Amino acid sequence: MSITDSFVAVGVYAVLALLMAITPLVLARLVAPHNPGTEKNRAYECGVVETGDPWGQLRVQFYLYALAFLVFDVEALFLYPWAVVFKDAGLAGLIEVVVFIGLLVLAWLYAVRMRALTWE
Amino acid sequence: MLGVKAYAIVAALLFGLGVYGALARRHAIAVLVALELMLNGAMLAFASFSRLHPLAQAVSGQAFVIFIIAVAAAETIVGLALVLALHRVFRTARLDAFELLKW
Amino acid sequence: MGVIEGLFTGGKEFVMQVAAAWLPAPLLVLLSAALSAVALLAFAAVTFMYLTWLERKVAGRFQDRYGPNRVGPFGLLQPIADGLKFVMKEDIIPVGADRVVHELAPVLAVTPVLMLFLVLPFGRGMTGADLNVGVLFFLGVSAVQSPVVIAAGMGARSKYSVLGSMRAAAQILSYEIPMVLAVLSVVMAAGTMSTNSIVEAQARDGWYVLTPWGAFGMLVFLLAATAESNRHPFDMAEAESELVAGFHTEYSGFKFGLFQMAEFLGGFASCGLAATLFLGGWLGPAFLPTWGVFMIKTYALFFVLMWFRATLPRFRIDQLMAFAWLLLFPLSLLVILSSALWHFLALAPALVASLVLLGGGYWVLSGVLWREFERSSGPRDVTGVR
Amino acid sequence: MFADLGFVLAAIVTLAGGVIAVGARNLYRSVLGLMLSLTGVAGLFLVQRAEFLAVVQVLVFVGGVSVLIVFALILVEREGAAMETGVNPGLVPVAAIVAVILSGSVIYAVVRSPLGAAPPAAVQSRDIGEALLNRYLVPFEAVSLLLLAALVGALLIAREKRN
Repeated sequence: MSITDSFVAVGVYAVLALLMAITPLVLARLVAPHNPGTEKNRAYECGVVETGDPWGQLRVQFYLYALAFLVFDVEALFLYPWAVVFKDAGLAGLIEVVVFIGLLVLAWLYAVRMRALTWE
Repeated sequence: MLGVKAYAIVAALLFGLGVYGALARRHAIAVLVALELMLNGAMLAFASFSRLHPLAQAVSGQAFVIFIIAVAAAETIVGLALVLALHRVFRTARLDAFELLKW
Repeated sequence: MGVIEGLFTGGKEFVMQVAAAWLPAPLLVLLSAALSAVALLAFAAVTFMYLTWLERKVAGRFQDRYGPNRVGPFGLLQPIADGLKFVMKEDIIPVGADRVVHELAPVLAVTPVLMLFLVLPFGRGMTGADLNVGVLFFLGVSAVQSPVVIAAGMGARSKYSVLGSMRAAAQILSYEIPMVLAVLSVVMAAGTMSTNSIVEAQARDGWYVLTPWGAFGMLVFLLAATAESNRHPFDMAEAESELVAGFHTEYSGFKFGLFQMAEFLGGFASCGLAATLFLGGWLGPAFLPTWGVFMIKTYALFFVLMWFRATLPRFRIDQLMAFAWLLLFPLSLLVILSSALWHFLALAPALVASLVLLGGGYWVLSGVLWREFERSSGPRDVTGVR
Repeated sequence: MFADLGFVLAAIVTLAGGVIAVGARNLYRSVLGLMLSLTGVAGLFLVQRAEFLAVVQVLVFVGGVSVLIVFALILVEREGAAMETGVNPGLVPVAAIVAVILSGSVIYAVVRSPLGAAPPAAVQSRDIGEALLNRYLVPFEAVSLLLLAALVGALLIAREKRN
């Protein structure tokens, strides 16, 4: 398989994988019994009648993790092209990247000091 | 292979959808969603037009897309943090509720 | 030897040659892609069925019991019975749930995991699509898990689901970073992102796990991959004692089956990538077919994951997050640095430098992590609800 | 031929996702539409053989940005019913006119322009790496600074003050 048709391979595979995921659900729809009832269809809450809105009263902690993820994910995406040319770029390239990473290590240290990355 | 024109048209349509959403939506987060659409329209345009460069290896278009991604990430992070801060003060994130400056 | 080695590649070639007489050229491209895809998907389905069986058998052995042994010899038909049961079970959508999202979430959970198999090099010339961004494709597709998990929680509208999905998503995000950075160290050494070329680079450099940075990198990668696929001891998402079943509490029948499939195959694919990146992929003794070598390595790694599950207690959510951000993340940065030094220094100083860097780093960081654990020890409210 | 087919499919996904993102009343559905649209854009990158961009698009936008938005959404709207929010009716005509003018003028310019067919991108991640280390060195380091600033700023703004 030549490199030029890689997207064909990815596309065909994605469509077939989607089909494979949908098929058993369709099959189940045809075979499985279906008799809903008000009690049966309640959201599960250990047997008692559910109270309140399940929509989260969540803490800001989750947002902080996602935030840190995004920052370091973008960092990683900038490092990958460098990693491919790492051996040709030599020591100069390494120093440039160490500066890049160093600034983000500062960001990490700040986040740790602020206790943003540990559960409070 | 379809020319760059087709891709540019899709990029423009995506950008237009984003402009509409950013102006018309009522909720701050919906506006941010629309902003992401606009940025993606711009990214798509950069990537497509870079194919027109006479040098096949010309990298500027794709490098710009990567920088846009970084800026978009920073924009989302700070934008959403601002929404959270506003929510803490006004107890809502609906834009028509922020009318302190209307005096 | 040649016949067994070429069982799959030769088989595909044969079909293609037969088809070449019948079909126009553009359709041949499609046929080639479809053949690989069908083979990989069939492999994934069978793997899933027998991984569930194997997991239960192995866990049974660890806990001094038999595991499934009723359906067929050694319980070998158990997965088929399970599959039938999944299909026959009533599909319940709780009241007030977003029906569209509820139907969509299981499909979205399993499709990206199946996509992971596309870039694994199963043997010489047996990569589904040898993309030149192969490993990054793997990481990108596996990052899709976190929004999907959230969709599963949002589509169920139950407190356990929502809470479990938030936790799972935060956990997957946190462990994604060390995983991406650990893979980066291999990309630096191999100078390529194509999975197949990484294996070939190890034919030149030797297995990467034999270098200090490779050993630490593999450790970081495996731990992160375990957490990423929500497996024990990181299965906070479905800590049965507190969250019932996490984000898939409200999914019955084959929808639950699909989530299960995503979990097992995600772990398996990560083991496959670990074998590719650090254990030399399909490189092995000549008397074994290359795909056999790859399978042995992958199953050996998956056995380690089952071992974890059978022996280790579960983390608490705050410890879990501290583990990712205070230990694994900085350690993965040190792995990158050490991989760079490995290239620039001669063998002896490089060895000393990496051991000092990695060993010292591990010592300091685990001290920091331990202090955090001590600080937060004792009962505390970690539900994440205010 | 396959490129055209792939383009059409990916373009449909992109635009359909965009319409859902802008039009859905339920905010979570709107984010799901955004994810669909972003995946479609990744497909459009892939069809043009900008593989690195496609993968990065999925990794950062689908895997990161959309999750961030959902987390913020759940923090802001604490009741499921409150997720329903529409457009500001007073602004709809203005928004529509501005959007049509902006994207219409771009489309007009593109259609009238003499842009011809172009070969697919031949840029490898290797080329991008070299460009980042030489020609784009300053922006490259600036990105690091930008991310540092964004993280510090967002933490300061978003963190709840103790008691």
